[in-house]
Formats: sequence, C-alpha cells, structure tokens
Amino acid sequence: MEDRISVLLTPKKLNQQKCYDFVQDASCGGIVTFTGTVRNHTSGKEVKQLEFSAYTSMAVKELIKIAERALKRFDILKIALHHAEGLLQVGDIPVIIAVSSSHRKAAFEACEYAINTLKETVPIWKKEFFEDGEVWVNAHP
Amino acid sequence: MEDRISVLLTPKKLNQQKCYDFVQDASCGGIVTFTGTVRNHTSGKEVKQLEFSAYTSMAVKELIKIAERALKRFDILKIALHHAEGLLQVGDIPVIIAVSSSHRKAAFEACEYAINTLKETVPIWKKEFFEDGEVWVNAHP
Amino acid sequence: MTINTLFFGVVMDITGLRKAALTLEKEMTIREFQEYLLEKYPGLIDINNFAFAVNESYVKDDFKIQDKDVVAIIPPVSGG
Amino acid sequence: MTINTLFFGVVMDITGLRKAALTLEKEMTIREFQEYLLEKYPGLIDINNFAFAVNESYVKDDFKIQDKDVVAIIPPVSGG
Repeated sequence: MEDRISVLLTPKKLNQQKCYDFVQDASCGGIVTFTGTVRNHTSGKEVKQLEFSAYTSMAVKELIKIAERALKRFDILKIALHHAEGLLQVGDIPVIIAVSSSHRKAAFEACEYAINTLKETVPIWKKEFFEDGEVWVNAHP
Repeated sequence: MEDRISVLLTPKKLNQQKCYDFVQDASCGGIVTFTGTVRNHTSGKEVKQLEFSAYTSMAVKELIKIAERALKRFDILKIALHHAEGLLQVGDIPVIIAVSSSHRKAAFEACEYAINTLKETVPIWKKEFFEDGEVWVNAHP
Repeated sequence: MTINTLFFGVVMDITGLRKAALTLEKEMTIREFQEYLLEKYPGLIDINNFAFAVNESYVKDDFKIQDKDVVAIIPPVSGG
Repeated sequence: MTINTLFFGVVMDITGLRKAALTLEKEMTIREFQEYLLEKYPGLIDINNFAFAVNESYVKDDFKIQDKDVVAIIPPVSGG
C-alpha cells in the first residue's frame, strides 16, 4: 500500500506538479486535486500572513492514516497529501491533496474525504496575523 | 460573468498551471481540479492512442453554458474548462476543469457537475485506437 | 427548402461525408427529418441513438426545421 | 511517575512552554490528568476544547497514562 501513498509535511513551498506526477498512472482515467490557498480575509478582516505549526511526527502519522483509509474505503489508485509548515503569504498553498482513479466519482469522494478529515484530525495549527494582532484559529469558543 | 469563465478547445497540449492561475484568487480558499488522463486500456483491451474530434463552434458554446450554470448553481468564484482536440497518447490530458471557491464543498460539487455535464452534452467524440482496429466510443449499443 | 447538414464521429464514417446540402420537399420536424435520414443512410440504424442541433443548439423532436438551417446530427458524445 | 507533556498552538502560548516533564503522584486517566492540568494552568479554561494524544495517537478520556508516556495536549486543530 505504501507505494500508493505520498505524505509530506514541509517548511518548503508545496509543488503541485510533484503531487500530480506521483498519483498519475497509465491505468488511471482521472485525477482530482484539492489545493488550499491562503485567503486575504477572514470574517471580513484582512489577513496579512499565516503561520502553520505542527506536532510533526504525529501529524505525519495521521496523514498516513487518512491516506490508508481513503485507499481502503474508495476505489482509487494513489493519493498524495502534502502540507506546509511555517509562514505563508496570501495566495500561498498550505495543502495539496491529489487522488487518481479509474472512476472519477471515487476520486472526488476520496479527495473530499481526505481534506475534510485532515481538517478534523491532523495536529496542525494555523495562526492568522492581522494588522492589529494575531489569533490561533478555532482555539476559542 | 465572463471574466469568471475560461473555456478552451484546442489542438495544443493542455496546461494545468494556466487553468490554476486563471481560477486562483486572493479571496478564494480552495481550488478543486479534475484532470482527465488517457488510460492504457478499455475493457481489458490495450489502447494505443485516442483521437478527439469536435463540432468546435457548438462545443465551445456548450462549454460556456456549463460554466455559466455552474456559476449560478454553486457558490464558486471562477471556473476553467479546457478540452483537447486531435491525437492524444496514453498519459496525455484530454480535459481539465478547475474551480475556485471560498467553500470547498461548493468547489467539489461544481467541478463534479461540470465534468459530468461535459461528458453528457458537449459535442466532442473520442475514437480509441487498438492494435487491431479503432472504435468511436459510445457509438454502438 | 435547403438545409446544411453536418455529420460527426461515427455518423461521418457511415455517410462518408462531413457535410451535405440537402433539399427537403416539405417542411419537416426533427422527428420527420430523422426518418428521412434513415432512409437516405440506412447504416445509421446501427447507431446507439443520436441527437440533433440546429444552428449550434440542441433541439427536440418536434422542432420545425427552417430553410437555410444548419442541422447537425450528434451521435453519442464521448468527450472528457 | 514522570510523563513528558507537549504543548502546541494556543496551549503553548498559555503555558509559556513547549514541553514539560511532569511528576504525577498517582496513576491517572486522561480525564483526571485534564483536571490536574486545569489546576496547574488555569488559563486553559478559555480554550474551546482539547484532545489528548499519548505516544502520538489520540486517546479517549478513560485511557490510563503510564510512566514515561509522552502526552500531547491537542487544542482544536486548524490545518488545511
């Protein structure tokens, strides 16, 4: 199963072509990709930059779990989950999920499952920086 | 609405970065992409190459209709639908659909809607070439 | 009246033509035109099913074809 | 027993620490450890809610912490 999974948590810039090339295969008919991008606003406030920090060793394990579950649950071929750490600017890419499959429906479902689950379970934390301060997202009621 | 739509039907190689760059926007939070790829087999038979031919003028109109409907129906920002014409080899890309949105659920739904509708309505025909002959896909009962 | 007819994909292979200027002796609906086509090109009976577009838009069976219309026979599409 | 405790995100800001070696006087479940933490770091009461991981896996409230375990306090995650 391992040769069908690519997981990465890196302070470097994420590379879409790398994710695509990993999942692409002569036997697959389609590739669905979700690419997160840093937005310039949150609830009407202008975002200057973001910082992602992670419990790195556990985050990598959780990313692998998501990939393994996606491979079991959906009829897909390969899956890549790449996430960035550190400072990101507006327009930068915090996350890429790419899924290849013979059946596009399965690829859409697996990709959406993976990003939804990543946002629920992977120990990564986002701090948003505004003109007048900074805040850990989701931290307070 | 037109500046939110990119439609292309071309004999040239499709460009994923171009689609991404068109839909990317500082106000969007995510981009969902579907990329079709030419498979090396169909129902167990090895595919040598494909040829796409189109009723070009009408196909472009139908692609625009899909884009317009997707923009009306889903809470998305921009959409690109690019399709290739002519001869393609295994691994080549016949179609790219990219959708940006603040809400990833809407982007997934719009992207899947667009590729499903494209496959039903856009007058483009695929001929598969095998070792021992060629066939127009879907043509016969 | 004369209509310009366009053939694509498998239909082009069966008729051996990309297009044809057809002279119809009376006004026809798409349904009637389809019967006319099947008589003229019997090989079309083997096709899964086909749709029609007039002047680059899909039309229904009861659409009335006008003089100078461009009528395209659309065999099952397979883009994507 | 001694456990290694890891703090992240807003919890790190509240405790002012990245990690701490904590000595517990008795065996504790996660539920008990959470009460202990709230006494030690009262600011944690302001957090939405948090989960716990022991040795890099999520655990439930009734999980019994062992000597030398690495216990991470996981405030609401916000990756992606």
